[in-house]
Amino acid sequence: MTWQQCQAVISRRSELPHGHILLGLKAPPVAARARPGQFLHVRCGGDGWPLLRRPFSLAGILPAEGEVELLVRRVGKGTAWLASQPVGQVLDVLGPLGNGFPRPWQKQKQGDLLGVAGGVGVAPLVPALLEAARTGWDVGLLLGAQDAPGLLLVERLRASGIDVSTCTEDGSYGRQGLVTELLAERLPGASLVFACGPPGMLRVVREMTTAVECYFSLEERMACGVGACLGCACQSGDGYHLVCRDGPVFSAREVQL
Amino acid sequence: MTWQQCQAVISRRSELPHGHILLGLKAPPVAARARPGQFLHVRCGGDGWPLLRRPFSLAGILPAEGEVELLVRRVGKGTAWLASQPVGQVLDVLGPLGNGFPRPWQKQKQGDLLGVAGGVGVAPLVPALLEAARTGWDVGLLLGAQDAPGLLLVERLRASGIDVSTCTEDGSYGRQGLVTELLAERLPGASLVFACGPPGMLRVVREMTTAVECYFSLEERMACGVGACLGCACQSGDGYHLVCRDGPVFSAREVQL
Amino acid sequence: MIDLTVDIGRLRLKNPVLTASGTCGYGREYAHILDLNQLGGIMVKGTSLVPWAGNPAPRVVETPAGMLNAIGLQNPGLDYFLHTELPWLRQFDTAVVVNIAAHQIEEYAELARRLDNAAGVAALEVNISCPNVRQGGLSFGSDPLTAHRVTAAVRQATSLPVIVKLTPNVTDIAALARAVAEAGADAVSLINTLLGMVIDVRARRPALGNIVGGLSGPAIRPVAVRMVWEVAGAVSIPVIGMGGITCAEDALQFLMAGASAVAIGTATFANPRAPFEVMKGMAAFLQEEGFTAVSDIIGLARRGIA
Amino acid sequence: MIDLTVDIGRLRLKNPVLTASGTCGYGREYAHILDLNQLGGIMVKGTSLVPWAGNPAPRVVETPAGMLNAIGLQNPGLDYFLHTELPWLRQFDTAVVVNIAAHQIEEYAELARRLDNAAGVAALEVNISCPNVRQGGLSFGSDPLTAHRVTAAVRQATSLPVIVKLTPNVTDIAALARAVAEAGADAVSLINTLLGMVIDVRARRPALGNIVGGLSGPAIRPVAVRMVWEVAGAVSIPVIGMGGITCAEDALQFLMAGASAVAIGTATFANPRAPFEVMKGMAAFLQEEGFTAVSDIIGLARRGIA
Ligand SMILES: Cc1cc2nc3c(=O)[nH]c(=O)nc-3n(C[C@H](O)[C@H](O)[C@H](O)COP(=O)(O)OP(=O)(O)OC[C@H]3O[C@@H](n4cnc5c(N)ncnc54)[C@H](O)[C@@H]3O)c2cc1C
Ligand SMILES: Cc1cc2nc3c(=O)[nH]c(=O)nc-3n(C[C@H](O)[C@H](O)[C@H](O)COP(=O)(O)OP(=O)(O)OC[C@H]3O[C@@H](n4cnc5c(N)ncnc54)[C@H](O)[C@@H]3O)c2cc1C
Ligand SMILES: Cc1cc2nc3c(=O)[nH]c(=O)nc-3n(C[C@H](O)[C@H](O)[C@H](O)COP(=O)(O)O)c2cc1C
Ligand SMILES: Cc1cc2nc3c(=O)[nH]c(=O)nc-3n(C[C@H](O)[C@H](O)[C@H](O)COP(=O)(O)O)c2cc1C
Ligand code: FES
Ligand code: FES
Repeated sequence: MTWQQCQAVISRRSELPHGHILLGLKAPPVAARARPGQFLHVRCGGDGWPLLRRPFSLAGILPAEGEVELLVRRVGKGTAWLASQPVGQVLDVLGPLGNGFPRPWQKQKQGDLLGVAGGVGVAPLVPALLEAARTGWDVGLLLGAQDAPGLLLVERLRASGIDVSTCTEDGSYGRQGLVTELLAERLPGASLVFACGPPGMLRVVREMTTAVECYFSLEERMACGVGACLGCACQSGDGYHLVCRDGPVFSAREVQL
Repeated sequence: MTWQQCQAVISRRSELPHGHILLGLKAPPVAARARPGQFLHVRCGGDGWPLLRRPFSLAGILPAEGEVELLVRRVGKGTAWLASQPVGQVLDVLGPLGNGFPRPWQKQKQGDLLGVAGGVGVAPLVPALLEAARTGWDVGLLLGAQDAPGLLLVERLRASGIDVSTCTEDGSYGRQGLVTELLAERLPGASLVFACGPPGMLRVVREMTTAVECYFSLEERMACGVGACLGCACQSGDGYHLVCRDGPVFSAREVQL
Repeated sequence: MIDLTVDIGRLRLKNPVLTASGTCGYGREYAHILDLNQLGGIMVKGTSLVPWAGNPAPRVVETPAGMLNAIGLQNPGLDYFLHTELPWLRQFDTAVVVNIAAHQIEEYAELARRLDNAAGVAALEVNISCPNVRQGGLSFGSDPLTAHRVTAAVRQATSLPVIVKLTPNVTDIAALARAVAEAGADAVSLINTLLGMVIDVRARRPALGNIVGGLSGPAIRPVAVRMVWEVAGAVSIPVIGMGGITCAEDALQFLMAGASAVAIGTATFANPRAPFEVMKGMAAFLQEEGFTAVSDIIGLARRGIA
Repeated sequence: MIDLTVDIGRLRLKNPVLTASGTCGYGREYAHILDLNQLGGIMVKGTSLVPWAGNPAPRVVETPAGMLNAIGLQNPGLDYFLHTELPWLRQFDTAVVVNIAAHQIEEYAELARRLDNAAGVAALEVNISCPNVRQGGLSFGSDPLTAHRVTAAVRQATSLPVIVKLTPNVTDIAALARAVAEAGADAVSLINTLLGMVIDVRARRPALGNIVGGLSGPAIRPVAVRMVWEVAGAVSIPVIGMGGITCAEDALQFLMAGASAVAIGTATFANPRAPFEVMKGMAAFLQEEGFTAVSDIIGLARRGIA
């Protein structure tokens, strides 16, 4: 039921544009129980440096293979270390952590799920979109990025029958503009929206989705990742929620951004 | 004349017994001016961890090849990192540092140099012994270790015409006992003694060598390695000497152990 | 077999390793992976009379070999603790030390009174680093007189062992320790976090929502060991040492400096089994070095010095 | 071109980056690799009236993201400085700040008097973390009254700019800063090292010959930034910030917290060009972020807060 501390072996790695990297991790206990929207808390570096673990969303859940995937964006020392590890490297991970997305497709035969993501924010949506699509839901993804190479995992999602619309800020691929502009057009058909991206984007998504159920995957600085330190607070109507334990997925209406 | 900060590339590495490692470093500016007994101050690890550099004696000086060698004993995080670096790895080093051994062989045609070393303490002696032997001096080395595998670089030194006598504490090779017992026998022939090893050993060597010129290569915790921090003090008759700048080689009579 | 028991005044611990307050919640989060029965004790999250909401985000930021936290003592309040957390904790055979937090002396006393008869509470740890509202937010722990008053009030209100937790943000921590010892503390614990801050230079503002936070982790260990050394030389009551302990060797530094027990905080975030590993490693060290009881090494490094 | 000049009271620095006292000797060791002309200034090794021998070895030990030192202010004394080091330093176009150390107030005053007319001295930095022999070894800097007296004595003895260097081992560093500002200091510099210790558990004794030492390096940076923040909010004289700076971003934290200049200490040991790289990186940051002068970012993170 709960999380484990386990050793995950890097089974494959591929370099994606703009310093992103996709890691396959052999971690059967995690893969067996992970739900879309959950995350791993990964020890990056050796011998106590950096001090704290780093949280990464599960960008792929493959229970049959005993594998999960992480999509990592290099932004600092922890991610630089992680992204440079070779296949075969053993990682110390805690997981699966967090609540995960709601999965109405397990009960309802039909529905229209729309994902909205900016950049690496696509990571937590991937397993949710794939699962919903597999159960027969209509699934779309609106993906925005700075430029064409920043549109990650698009081919993979399209290959799984997901209707991906893209836009780039520089117009180098898809429409030029922000992903929220696409949302204005595509929202009417959707019964459920999942979004992940910068707070500015999420605020606009929230304003636009007052009439439809909408969930966000949030990020906050974490220490423990398991609800023990109370470090990852995010403000809600009534006090603070913990992103690591009560989230990272929250109803768009319950959190302040 | 003075030290440089330069990039040294690991050109070769060999594993020696008991976790020791011999590194060849391509570092022409260092190799060109290094003298036996000097050391390198090496940045171990990346991105500011560990914080301070680690000092290592030059165990080989090969100006023609533009190379120097380090003999490294794994004792903690810095040496563990250094010992695990692959060929091709670039190291940030300061050097050559320190005073080095006196070199009477540059003026005197003949002499009897006797090295006395315990374990990895052989490192700073190697280039001195080799240089003296090349100029025609009679050179001997008394080397002690815990056991047979701990007798490092013996073959190399013998191949260069150095008369190596060994002893081990467990009797597994050479005589059983301490290197200072060998010294009692060999001392009469020697005109000059160089020693490096644990303080206990050096104290005995000092007592035995009152009648002959004797120099020690000392170790002390270092921060800067260049005489700026005054961190590596060793007590002498008149106040403190700095191991990094006034040493690491000291006349046996001028320092307290 | 090494005898690992230590006595913190009247409180006997099965071994000298506890979890530090605020880093292990009320024990639930790690209980499935860290067997609390194996530990000397658990010092629970700082608990106040009524629930406290805590500080705005971000509440944590990493620093070199450390972290800053500005949780703001978020906690569900004493009633919740007594009705929900304490009964759950009673299942474990370990010392439950309740860390109490307040903004006024009477609140500390009231907490002590209400915890006095609570079954399953082994001791109180009084967090005097809290801001004193009557003194304009200055910490109770920064002035010996105020610290004495808080301790005396708690002492009067309970028959439980009273451990006073000292703040390191003072000129003379030994004076503080003497003051609380005089006021009747059974033991002191130290150190709480060092006040620090980080500025996010791209955002051009402090990285923490609360501006300043408490520094913990290996970075502060040398300060913590030094303060334990000073305090152990200044008072005769037992000292519980903490601050940056990650492994047995770190913990042994505190014991040899004069602490009778240690607590593990920040290290647990990186390694949830750290408290257990410290305890095991400590036993292995004692064995290796030929000791028969952990009490033999308390203050060992002071011999011939202080 | 970014305007990097800053004013520390009457002292104009060509840029806000100095080397911290005791970490760059008298400049000689690094001069061939670190062009002193490129720096705002050099704060030389603490100098006393007569030569001081310093402490027994070991004097340094590494700690997580930091180091402890217990050099004991070994230095060749004022005469040697005046006759040998200062003439050599005059060749550089940089501010030479002389850090002075003493065990009695009259010695501080005497040092100040004798340095007053020395050509090539830009300012004095008064290290008040030294133990006060008349007060049983308590540091001059741990009590506002004593700090005031030292500052006033130095102020009277010299017309040079007086920078008072504060110790972080106090409950209220802002009070100290106010005391020395009132006594006539032109600026304060902070932080000196945090008192710490390490125990060698195999040897069963303190790792330093002097038992305790001063903690420096990245580990202490959050404490240093917080104290600079507090002090800059408490006094109107300029602040020189230091403690764990390794790169431009670290230095910018201090400037945005309210410091007018920064000093680089421990980082130089690992990277002898660190002061130069900090200066260059700072200029690059300002350029990137559209500033024209470094003075524009002093205290920037305080806007709307304090
Ligand atoms: C629930 C959750 C899921 C996440 N999923 C992913 C993912 O799938 N892929 C991915 O690449 N990243 C993800 N992140 C962000 C990732 O954790 C951070 O990028 C990482 O911790 C940075 O570590 P670092 O050592 O490289 O950076 P640092 O050197 O620590 O910092 C570099 C920069 O990153 C920022 N940063 C540091 N930590 C965080 C954080 N926790 N959240 C946001 N920004 C941070 C810092 O402010 C700084 O500007 C997720 C974060 C959370 C909380
Ligand atoms: C002038 C000089 C020349 C040296 N030459 C060599 C050499 O040729 N080959 C070699 O293997 N080692 C040499 N050393 C010792 C080497 O510098 C240390 O072993 C190394 O710094 C340890 O780093 P670490 O991070 O692995 O150990 P740490 O994790 O820092 O410490 C591990 C253990 O090593 C001890 N230690 C740490 N630093 C030193 C030090 N400077 N001197 C002695 N003990 C220390 C610690 O007390 C601890 O017990 C030399 C030291 C000096 C001062
Ligand atoms: C996230 C966090 C929360 C903390 N909460 C409390 C608390 O509620 N009460 C308290 O007395 N100390 C609290 N502390 C301080 C720790 O108990 C401990 O004294 C300090 O962190 C030093 O130990 P460490 O370096 O091992 O973490 C907290 C520390 C952290 C990191
Ligand atoms: C080896 C060493 C020697 C020092 N000597 C002095 C000194 O003589 N006078 C002084 O005021 N500060 C001295 N300091 C303190 C530094 O100037 C500086 O305040 C402190 O180290 C914090 O900066 P850092 O973390 O960048 O090193 C010394 C620090 C170190 C590490
Ligand atoms: S990160 Fe510790 S409670 Fe969420
Ligand atoms: S190590 Fe700095 S003076 Fe020798």
